[in-house]
Amino acid sequence: MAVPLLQVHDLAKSFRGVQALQDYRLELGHRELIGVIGPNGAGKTTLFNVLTGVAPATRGRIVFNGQDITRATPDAICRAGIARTFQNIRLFRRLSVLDNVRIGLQAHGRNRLHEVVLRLPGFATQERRLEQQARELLDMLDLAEYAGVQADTLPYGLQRRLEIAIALATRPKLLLLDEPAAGMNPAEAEALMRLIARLHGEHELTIILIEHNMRVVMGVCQRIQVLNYGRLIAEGSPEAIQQDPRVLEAYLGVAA
Amino acid sequence: MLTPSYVAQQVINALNIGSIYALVAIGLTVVYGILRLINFAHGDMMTVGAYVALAALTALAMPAVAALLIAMLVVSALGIVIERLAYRPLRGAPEVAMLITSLAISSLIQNGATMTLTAQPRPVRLPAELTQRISALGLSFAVMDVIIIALAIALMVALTLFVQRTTLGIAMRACSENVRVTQLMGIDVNRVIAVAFAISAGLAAAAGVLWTGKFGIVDPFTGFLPGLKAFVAAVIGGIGNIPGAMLGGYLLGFAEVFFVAFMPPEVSGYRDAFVFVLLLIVLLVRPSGLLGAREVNRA
Amino acid sequence: MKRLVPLIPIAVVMGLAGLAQSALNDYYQRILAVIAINVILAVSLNLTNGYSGDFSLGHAAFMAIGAYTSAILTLPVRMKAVVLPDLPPWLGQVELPFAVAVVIGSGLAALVAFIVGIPVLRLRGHYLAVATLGLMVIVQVIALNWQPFTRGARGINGLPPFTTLLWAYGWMLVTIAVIWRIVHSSFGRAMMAVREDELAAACRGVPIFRTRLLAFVCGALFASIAGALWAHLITAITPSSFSFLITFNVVAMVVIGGSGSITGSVIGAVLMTLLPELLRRFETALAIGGQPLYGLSQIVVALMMLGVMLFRPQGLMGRRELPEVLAAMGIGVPTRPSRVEAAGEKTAQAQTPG
Amino acid sequence: MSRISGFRLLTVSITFAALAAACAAPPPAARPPAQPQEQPTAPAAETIKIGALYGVTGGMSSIDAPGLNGMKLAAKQINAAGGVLGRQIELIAIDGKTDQTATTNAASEMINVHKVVAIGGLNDSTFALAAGPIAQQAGIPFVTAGATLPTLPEQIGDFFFMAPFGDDAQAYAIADYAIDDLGAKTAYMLVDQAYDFTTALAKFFKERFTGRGGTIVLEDIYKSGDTDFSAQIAKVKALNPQPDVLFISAVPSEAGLTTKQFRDAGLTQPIISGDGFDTPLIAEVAGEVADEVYYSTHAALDNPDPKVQNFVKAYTEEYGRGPENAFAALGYDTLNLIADAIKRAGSADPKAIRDALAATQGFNAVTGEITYQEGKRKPNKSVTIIKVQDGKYSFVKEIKP
Repeated sequence: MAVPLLQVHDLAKSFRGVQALQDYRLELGHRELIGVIGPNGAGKTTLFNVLTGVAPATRGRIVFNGQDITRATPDAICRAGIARTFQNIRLFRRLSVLDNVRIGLQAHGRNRLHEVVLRLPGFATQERRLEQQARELLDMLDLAEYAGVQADTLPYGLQRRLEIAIALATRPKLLLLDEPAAGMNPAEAEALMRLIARLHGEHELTIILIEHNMRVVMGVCQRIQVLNYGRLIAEGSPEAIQQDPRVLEAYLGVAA
Repeated sequence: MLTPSYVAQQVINALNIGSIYALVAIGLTVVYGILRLINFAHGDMMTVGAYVALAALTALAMPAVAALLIAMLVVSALGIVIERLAYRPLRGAPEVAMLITSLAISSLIQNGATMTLTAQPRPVRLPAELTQRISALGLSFAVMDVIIIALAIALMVALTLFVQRTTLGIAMRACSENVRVTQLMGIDVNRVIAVAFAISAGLAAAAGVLWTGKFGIVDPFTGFLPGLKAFVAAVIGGIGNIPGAMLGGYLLGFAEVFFVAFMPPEVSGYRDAFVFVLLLIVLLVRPSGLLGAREVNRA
Repeated sequence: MKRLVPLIPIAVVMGLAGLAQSALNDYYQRILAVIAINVILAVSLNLTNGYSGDFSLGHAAFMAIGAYTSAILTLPVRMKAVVLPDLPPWLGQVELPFAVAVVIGSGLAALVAFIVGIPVLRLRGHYLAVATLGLMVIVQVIALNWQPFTRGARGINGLPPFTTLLWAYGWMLVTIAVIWRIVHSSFGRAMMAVREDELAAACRGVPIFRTRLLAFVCGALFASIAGALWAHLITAITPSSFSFLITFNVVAMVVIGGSGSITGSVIGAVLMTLLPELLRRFETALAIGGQPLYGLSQIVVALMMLGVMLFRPQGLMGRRELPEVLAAMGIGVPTRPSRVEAAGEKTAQAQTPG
Repeated sequence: MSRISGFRLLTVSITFAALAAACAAPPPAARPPAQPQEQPTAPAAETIKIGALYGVTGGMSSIDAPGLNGMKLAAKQINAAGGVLGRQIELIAIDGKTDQTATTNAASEMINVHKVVAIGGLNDSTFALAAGPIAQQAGIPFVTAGATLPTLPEQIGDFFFMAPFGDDAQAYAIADYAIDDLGAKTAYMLVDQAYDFTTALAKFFKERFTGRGGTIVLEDIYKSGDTDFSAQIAKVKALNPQPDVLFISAVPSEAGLTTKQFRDAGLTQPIISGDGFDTPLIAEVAGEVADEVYYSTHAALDNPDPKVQNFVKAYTEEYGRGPENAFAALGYDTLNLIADAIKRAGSADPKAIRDALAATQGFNAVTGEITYQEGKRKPNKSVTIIKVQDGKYSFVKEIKP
C-alpha cells in the first residue's frame, strides 16, 4: 500500500481543561470510506474541527497527503484538499445557490486583482469557467434548477445536498461529512446513501462520515471508528463493531 | 515633582473621572449585552439627565438628592419610551439598523436641545456643602469628588446585586446569553429589555448629574464625548460584561489622567492617541476585551 | 464593439458634469461636487461595512491622509515657504499636479490601511469598530501635533481649488467602476462569503484575512481620494475637519441606502447631501415669530433616518442593485437569486437539532 | 455579458442622480420668498441683501448665535431708521452648522443664489478661511465679525476685512497688563491645542511676555472638549516657586471650567486670558471663587459710554436678555460697519462697498473705533481689560494701540 492519505498521531483537544478528544489516531488510505460513530458529545465534531483547522489541536500531529497540516488555517487545509460539511448546515444563506458553489470553486483558480479591475480577457475566461463548472456540479447533484435561488430558501434536504456540492467544488481529496442524514426522512437518507456511494466510487473520493443513522453507516462504510468521551474505544469492520461489547456499553450504558 | 502627595492627588483625580466613565460604560454595556446595540445616544441621556436635574435644582429649588433622583427617573422613563419607539420595532433587523437609529436619536436630542434651550452653556450650581473643599495630607478635593466615587460604587454594587439576586436581573443575564432561549423559557423578553433600557438610561442620568455637577456646566453636547469614551471603556473591558465595563471605565480614567500627569507637556498632546494605542494593544492581546468572553467558534 | 458600450454612460456623465461646470453657478456646482465626494465615500465604505461585513468607523482617518497629502504636495512652492516653512526641503520644493497628488495620497492611505489592518483586522464586530475609531483619533492627534507638516490646529489653507465637477465626477466614476468590478468577481463573492459565515467561508478555502484586508485597503484608498477632492473644494483643512461626525454621516449614507448595494450607497449619498441642503431653506422660510428654525434640517434628517430604519431596516435598496430593480420592472435580465416558494416543504427555519 | 450591462445600468443611474441633483436645486429665478421677518414694511426700492453667515447650530453656536442676533438687531435698527440709501437691508442668514462643507455651501448660496452684496459673520478662523476665499473669488466683501487671526486678510485677499482686533493686539495687551499692573515676572501657560485661535493667542502672549523679560515656568496643553483639568492643576501645584500669573488660552466652553477648577484647587494667582474668556460662564460656573480673573476683550458691556449702553439696552429689549458675550456686539458692529460703507460708497455695488470699507476711518463701533490703515484690513482697535471679582465683571482699563 502506498503512503496513506491521512495520518493522525496522538491527537488531543481540550477546551479550558475539558478533554474533548484525546489519544486519537487514524491512518486513512486513498479511497477509503470510514465511519465515525459515538454517542452525543463523544468528540466526533471536535475531531472534524481539529482536522479542518477550525479548532487547532492541543497536541498531536496531522499529516495529510505528505504535508503537515496540524497548525494550518482552515482555508489552507481546504485548499490542501480536505473539505467538510457541517452538522447544522452552513451555507452562505443570502447568496444564490450558484454563487455558493462558485465560492467553493474559487478555492482553486481565482483571478488576480488587476485582471478583475481592468477586466482583462483572463477575467472573462475565468468567470465563464467558474460558472460552467458550477453548473456541472449542480447538475450532478440534481440542483441545476435551483441555480438562481437564494440558498436559505431551499428545502432542508436540498440544503444538505448543496452543502455537499460546495464541499465538492473545492476539489477535495478527502471529504468529511458531519451527520449528513440528520433530519432526513428514510427516502432522503436512502438517496443520500446512494450519493455517498457514488462519490466514493465514481469520483474516487476518500470519505470520513459521522453519522447517527446506523443504516447509512453500516450500509456504506468499510471501516468504523467508535468514539466515547473523546477517546477511541473501538475500530473495525461494521460487523465487528456491531458485536463489540465496549460499543454496546457506550451506546446502551450497560455492560454487555 | 513625583512626591507621594502628588501621586496620591492624581490617583484621586483618576478615580473621580474613572468612576463617571464606569457608570456610563455600565449603562452602555447592560443594553449591549442583550441587544448587541451600541447606543450612540447613550451619552446624550447624560445631557438630558443634567438638564432635568438643573431644572429641578433651579426652577423647583429641590435639594440635590431629589434632583438626582428625579433626573434618573425621568431619563429612565425616556429610555423606555425611546426603546419602545425606536428600537423595539427593529428587533431582528440587522444590528446596524439600530445603530443608525441611535445616531438619529442622538442628533434629535442634541439639535432639539439647541433649538429649545439654545446652545448657550448653562451653569450648574450645586449647594455649597457639596462643593466645599477638603484639604488633608497635602491633598485637595471637594466633597463632591468623594460623593462621585461613593455614589458610583454604590450604584455599581446595587446593579451587581440586582443582576445576581433578583429574578428580573437573572432574566436579564439569561437574555444576554441567549434571547431566543430565554423567550422559549416563558420570560417576557420585552419587559426585560425595557428594564435594561431604564437602568441604562438611569445610570447615564446619574453620571450626567455627577459630571455636570463636578464641572459646573451643561450644554446640548455635554454628553456626547463622554458617551463615546464610555463606549471605548466598555469595549476595553469586554463589551456586554458589567465588571468589565467598570474596569474599562477606571482604566480609561487612569490612562487619561496619568498620561497628562506624568508625561512632559511636549508629548501630552498625544494623550488621546496614547489612550487609543493602549486600547489597541489591549484588544490585540485580548480580542474580546479584558473580561469579555471569547466567542467560541462552534462548527 | 460590445466592450465600448459602457463608455456611453460614462461619456454622458462626464458630458453632464462638463455642461454643469460651464452652465451652473458656483453654488450648484459645489453641491454637485459634494454629492460626488460623498458617493465616493459611501461606495468605498460599503466595501467593508456592506460586503466584507467589517464595521469600520475609520473612514475619516483615510480622508485626512488623502487631504493632507494632496494639500502638501500641490501647494505652490512660493506659498509653502510661508505656510509650511519647516517642511523638509525635498517636500518644500515639490509642487505636483493634482492628479498625481491624489494618486500618491491614495497610495499612502492604502499603505497605512495595510499596515494597520494586519493587526487590527484580527478583531471582529464592535471591537473592530472601536479600533478603527481609534485609528481616526490617532490620525487626528498626529495632524494636530505634527506642526512642520500640518501646521497643527491652524491647518493648511489657501489650497488651490482644483476640485472641479469634471475631477469630482471623473474620480467618482473610477471609484464606482473599480468597486463594482471587485464586488462582481471572485473577490466580491469571497467578501460576501466572509460576511455571511466566516467559519464556513474559511472551510471553503476563502482566505479570510486577505479578503477582509483587501476590502479595508480598497476602502481606504478611495476614502483618501474623496479626502483630497474635499480638501481642494473647501480649500482649508484642519485636524477637526476629519472627525467622527463625518464618519457617522457616511455610515448613515451606506446603511440608509442599503449595506451591500452600490446603488444603495449612491442613493444614500445623494439623499444625505441634498436633503439637509434643501431643508436648510425651510429653516428661514418657516420662521416662527421672526426666529428662523435653525436646527430643523438636522432634526428632519434624523427623523428621516429613523423612518427609513423603522420601515426598511435593510435600507432603501436592501442588497439590490439597479439592474435588478430595472429587471423587476421588465427592463434587462434578472441577476438576483429568487426564492423557492416552498409550500409544505421543510425549510431551513424548521431545522431539526443535529 | 451581464456584468457589463450591470455596470452600464449603474452608470445610467449615476447620470440620473446627477441630473436629479441639478434639478432638485431650484434655479435662481425660483428661489424661496425673501424672509418676511426682515421686512417690516413693503420696501419701496429693492432691498440690499447682506449675508449673515454663522454656525448657529453645532459647536460654535454658543458664540455664533449671539453674533447673529447682534447683526439682526443692527439690521432692524437701520431699517427702522429708513434703511441705507433709501433701501431696506435684507439679511440673508444661513446656518453654517459649524461644519466646513455647510459653511462654504452657505457662503456660495448667499453669493450665487441670493446675490448678496456683502457678507458678515463667523467667529472662528477655521470657517473664515474656508468661506472667505469664496467671497474673494466672487468679488464680494466679507467682514469677519469675530475671527481674530491677524493674518486672515493677507491670507484671503483684498475683499476680506476684520471687524475685531487681531490676536496679537489682545495678547500683547494682556501680557503688558500682567507685567505693568499685576507685577508679574513668571507665568504658567495652559493652552487649548485644538484651536487656531487659542494656539495663536498663546504664541503672541509668550512672545510679548518673554520679550519683556518675563519667564514662562511651565507650559501645558489640553484639547477643547476636555472637562477635567485635575492632572494639569496638580502639576501647577507641584511648582516651586509658584508662578505669578496663570495664563489660560481657552475658548468660552472651557473658560468657566478652568477657572473653577484652578480656584477650587487652591491656586490663587491672577488668571489671565484673551477674549475666549469673555463669557458669563466664568461667574456662573465658578461662582464666588471667580476672583482675580483678568482678560482682554473687545468691549466692556458695563462701559458707561452711551454707545455701549444703548446697544445693551436695545439688545435686552429685543431678546429679553442681555448680550451673551462680546460676539453679540461684534455682530452688531459688523453690520453697521457694512451699512456705513454702503452709505459712504453711495452704492450697493460690491466693489464700491469694498473700496469704502477699505477707506473706513474712525468708525465709531460698540467694540471700539475701527480704522483701516492704508492697505491693511485689520483695525487697530483699543483693547479692553476686564476683571472678574466676586463673580462680578468690571471694566478696568482700555489699552490704546
